[in-house]
Amino acid sequence: MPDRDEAARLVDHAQIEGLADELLPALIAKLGATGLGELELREGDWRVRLRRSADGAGAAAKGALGRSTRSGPGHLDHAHPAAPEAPRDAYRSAATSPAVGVYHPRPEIASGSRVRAGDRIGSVDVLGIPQEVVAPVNGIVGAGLVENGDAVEYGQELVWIELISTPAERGGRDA
Amino acid sequence: MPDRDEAARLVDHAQIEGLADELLPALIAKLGATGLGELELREGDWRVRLRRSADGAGAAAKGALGRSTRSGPGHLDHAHPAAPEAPRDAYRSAATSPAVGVYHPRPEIASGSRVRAGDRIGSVDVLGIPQEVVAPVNGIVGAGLVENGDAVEYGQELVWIELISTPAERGGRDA
Amino acid sequence: MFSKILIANRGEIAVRILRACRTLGVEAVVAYSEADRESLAVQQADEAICIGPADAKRSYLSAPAVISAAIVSGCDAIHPGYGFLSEDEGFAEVVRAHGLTFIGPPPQVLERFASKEATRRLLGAQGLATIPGSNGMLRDDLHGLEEAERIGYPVLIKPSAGGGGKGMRMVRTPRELEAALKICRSEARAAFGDDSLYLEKWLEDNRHVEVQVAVDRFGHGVHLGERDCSVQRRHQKFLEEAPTPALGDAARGELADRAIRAIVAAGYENVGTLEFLVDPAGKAYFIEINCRIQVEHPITEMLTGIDLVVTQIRIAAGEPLGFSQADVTLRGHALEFRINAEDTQHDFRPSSGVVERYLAPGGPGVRVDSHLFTGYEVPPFYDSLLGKLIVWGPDRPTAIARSLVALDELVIDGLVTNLAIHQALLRNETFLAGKMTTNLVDRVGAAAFLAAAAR
Amino acid sequence: MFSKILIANRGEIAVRILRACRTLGVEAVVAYSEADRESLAVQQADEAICIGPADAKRSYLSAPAVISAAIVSGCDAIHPGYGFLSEDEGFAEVVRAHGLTFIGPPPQVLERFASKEATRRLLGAQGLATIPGSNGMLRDDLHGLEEAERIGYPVLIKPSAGGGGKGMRMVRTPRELEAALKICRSEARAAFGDDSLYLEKWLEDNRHVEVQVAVDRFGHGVHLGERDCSVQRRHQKFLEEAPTPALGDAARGELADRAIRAIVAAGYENVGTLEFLVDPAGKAYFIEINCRIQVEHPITEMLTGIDLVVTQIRIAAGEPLGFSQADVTLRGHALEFRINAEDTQHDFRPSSGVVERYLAPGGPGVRVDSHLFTGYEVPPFYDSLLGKLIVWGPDRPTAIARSLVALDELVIDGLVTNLAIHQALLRNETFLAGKMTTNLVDRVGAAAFLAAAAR
Repeated sequence: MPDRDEAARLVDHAQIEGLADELLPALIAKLGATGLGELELREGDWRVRLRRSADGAGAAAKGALGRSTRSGPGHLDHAHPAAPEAPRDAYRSAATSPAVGVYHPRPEIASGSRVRAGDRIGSVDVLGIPQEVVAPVNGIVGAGLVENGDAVEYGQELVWIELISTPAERGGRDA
Repeated sequence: MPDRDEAARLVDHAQIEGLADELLPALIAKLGATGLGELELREGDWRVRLRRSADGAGAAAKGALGRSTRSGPGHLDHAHPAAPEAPRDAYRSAATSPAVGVYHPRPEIASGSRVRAGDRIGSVDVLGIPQEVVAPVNGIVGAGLVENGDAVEYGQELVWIELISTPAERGGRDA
Repeated sequence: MFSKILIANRGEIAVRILRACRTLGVEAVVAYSEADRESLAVQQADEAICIGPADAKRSYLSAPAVISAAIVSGCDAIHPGYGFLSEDEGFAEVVRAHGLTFIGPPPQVLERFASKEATRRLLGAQGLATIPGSNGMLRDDLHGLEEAERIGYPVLIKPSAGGGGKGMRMVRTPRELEAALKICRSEARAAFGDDSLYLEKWLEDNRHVEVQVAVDRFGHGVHLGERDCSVQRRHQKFLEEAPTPALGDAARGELADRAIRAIVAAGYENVGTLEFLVDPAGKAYFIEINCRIQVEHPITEMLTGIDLVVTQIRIAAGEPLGFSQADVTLRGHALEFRINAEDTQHDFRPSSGVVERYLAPGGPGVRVDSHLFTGYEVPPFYDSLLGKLIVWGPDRPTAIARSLVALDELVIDGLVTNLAIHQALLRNETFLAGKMTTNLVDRVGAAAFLAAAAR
Repeated sequence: MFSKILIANRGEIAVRILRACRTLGVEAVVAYSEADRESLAVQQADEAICIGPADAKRSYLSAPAVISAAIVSGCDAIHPGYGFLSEDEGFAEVVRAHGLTFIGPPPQVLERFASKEATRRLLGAQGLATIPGSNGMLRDDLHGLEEAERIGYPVLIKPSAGGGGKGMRMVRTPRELEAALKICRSEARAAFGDDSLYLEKWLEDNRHVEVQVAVDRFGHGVHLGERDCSVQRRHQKFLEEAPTPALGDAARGELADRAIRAIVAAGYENVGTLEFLVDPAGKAYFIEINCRIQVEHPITEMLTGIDLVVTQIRIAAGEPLGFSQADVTLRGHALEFRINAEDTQHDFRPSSGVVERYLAPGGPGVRVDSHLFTGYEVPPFYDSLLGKLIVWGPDRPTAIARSLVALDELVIDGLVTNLAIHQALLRNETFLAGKMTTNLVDRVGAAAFLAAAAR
């Protein structure tokens, strides 16, 4: 986008913020209540289209055709790993399983430990061969989502890593 | 959209709020009642488009599953009667067939004849029994859509009746 | 063979007849009401013609509209499907008067079998045991009371015309009879335009078994085995199967043999179904004949491999049957589930609406005859049948096991359906033991039946 | 019987195996890659487990991932479907080493039949005529040239491992042979990790006929008739039928009898398919065996009424077959159309995308095995099979007539499919006369073939 000045960009941002913060939630709620599939708003150059996620192929099909999981006792019984398009949590990120197998956290990595992206925080045993579970981001080890010895599938979220941010950063974000 | 001031934003918000709270419910009801797939409305800079989530549904289904009519020679070969939701022509209205059979216009009713709503302008023979074709509105007989002796189906448009309006009305409409 | 056939029906049977025409290489025109403009049959048809408004009396039940449509579209035959004009001998006669062929028995044959009571006497004379009943139509209430006394209570009041449970009622006392006669008369008049009633002995714990026959113009006839339609709710069939678990192989064969001999001797022509009640001792009493294709014909097709609609069209076109009784072999077991837009939670109230998502099951032995598609809007004007799931297996347990899987796979979102009653049946011990009688569901009521299965 | 089966495959065959498990009342777990998260099998499954990313080498082809998934989900058996790990004797061995059952032949049987060249010798010794070919694997190009000279041109280069046309090429001269050997070697290495090649005499105008067998652990075996898979494009089958129009009833029976006798004598176990080339004189030469369920198994199910996947699972569980050759009766004629996401206008380039609308055909004799549904997004990572339309009729002309109707009814919007090639075939005179050979399409090229049918 050529020669747009800073002022114009700021205006755009303000408009988007306005849409996003104040209007959209109300409209989204409305959309949810009505059974309508889509809403579109335009403001000048901007266009916002709300489309019910159940409307699109994947999600809708899932809802429509999906059946509740009936797992027998002692079997895998957890939500499927989050779909890639799921919104990311702004303050934390999950370490996921590199394989289908049995999860073992590293004993020395406890809740509250500080880790850097790429640090090994546990393993998933695949036929006796451990596959590394690594921290996806720098942060502090948070709540575990599975227990030591649990069966896990590929891509399953295993443990939260809380993002580290300075108070200033955090204040800025919240402002 | 450069330099929009706070006042403008407030106006927008008021407009959207108006849309959301007052207009949407009514429109949604309308959408439900009509069988239409989509509605769009504008207020100020804002445009809201409502699309029925079952949209894939009715309208698209026709397109998707329909196949071109392959009628043999000498057989009925015309468009299916207009669907109820088809937009109405503002200046004319068609007399439609009351039955499936063979169409005969009244010889004394020619193009240019003035007719009143309810006037018999022809008949459709059903097993030799004539069923009256009547003018749907006051007007002037216009172009015929089928010929004398043609096979017609129920609801088929047979002949246009041009609406009569005073020059003033017409001027007003065209202005 | 015909050059072009008008299909004067709607829903799944219009789709089914269209398939038969296309398999035969015969052109077909689908006649439809305004409410069925977006229907699957209309979309699939090479040619379709609107014959009237949604109101069936002015479209699918209007003989002039249907015949006029056939004439102006250049058809030489009319297939009436089931219901609507399919068993109307007056209609068949007018069709012939216009130089067209009615696909079904010729008018004089339809007329001969038009009265249920006369048919019972006719086939009784040909050696079929008939259920004890009134001597002719009831002249009045007094005649009804006298005849009921003679036959012995309980008795079943039945209308001479029509089918589908309308105008039928079982009564156990003279007092109930008097009250019911009035209701049945007005129901029959409303439904069939004919309020003649007669009485039949009511058998407790009976089974409903019917024999499928096909007889050509040359008097050559075969049976295609029998079907068990005992699973009913208020005299409405909703799950059929074949062979019947009620009879052994020898008894089944004997029943079918007697049926085809009698019906050929009585001069029947085209496909038809002889209905019997079977008592707990296995004795079969003839009750009535259906002179048309039945909703449940696919289970016979699954067992025999014979296309009954094609057979029906061929016979009506004057072709010989082309196969003999020895060529008819029955293989395995089949069930048909009528999928209705009915709310099982609310007294099976019919529902309508838009099919938001439709996915038919597949795999070995599974056949689906339906007019549904994703986005189809079910109109509220006609019966509630959405389609039929037909499941075949080499034996009854396998057919039932596959049925459970197929019912589970079937997706019809956006509509309330009667799937729950089918799933309840397939878990009912009496049904699983093959011991269902026509009162299986009504004895406890459908709601209690559903609740029992859910436990 | 197993208590829980891991389905280590995707697409229509995962759905098919799931149906078999549910019919048997056995729990099943669908193993899926990230790309198949929204697939029909995953949605229908009571339990599903993600085994890896879209890349098949790290999911469906990863023995550790599949076996680990079976263990952690409590399965005691693995069904590999077709393709992927289904004929990998190393995988079967590791499965057994982990105390699980591989649903297919036991590892030692798979190993015995792993080399095509060795299998040809083994079954040749059991009385099956085999096609003249090289004496063992080709040591080098010179050996290949010598052997080709001995056999006589034209010859077919074939890889020892794998299937599906990869690494196969027909050559007519020594010069062509030298050039093709290099290409086939690299294709075979890339596809199967094994570049061993051998030669077979190439029969012009041959037919591809295969015999379906089932042998239990107790050496009790039956054949289930044969299938004709002559309709191919570049060695890829895309339309199969049974019975084969290439042979008379007596010759068909004799071929199947010889096949089952030889394979039982050779110690085979579980379901399998013996492939033959049939020359214009009707002589059948054994070429190879497929030790798994085939894509085209449903046409045999239509004819016999026997569920081959259920049979496969039962045999793997150690159950006796439970029926004898006399219980296997073949009825009618069936065709299978492989519906692929391929652009027939652009050299059958694979396509992917979202299925905007899907509607399967129905009616008598029509079966659809597919994993499609409206809204499904076909991932670009795997083969292009969208499903199979299987059509049965009492005879070949009826089956073909019904097929035309069913192909016309099938709606798959949003994707480019190969429907056109099927419709072209059903209008091709050579095919209609039942005289198709494996070079029917390639002789003129698919584009010219399509254009000819369109005229």
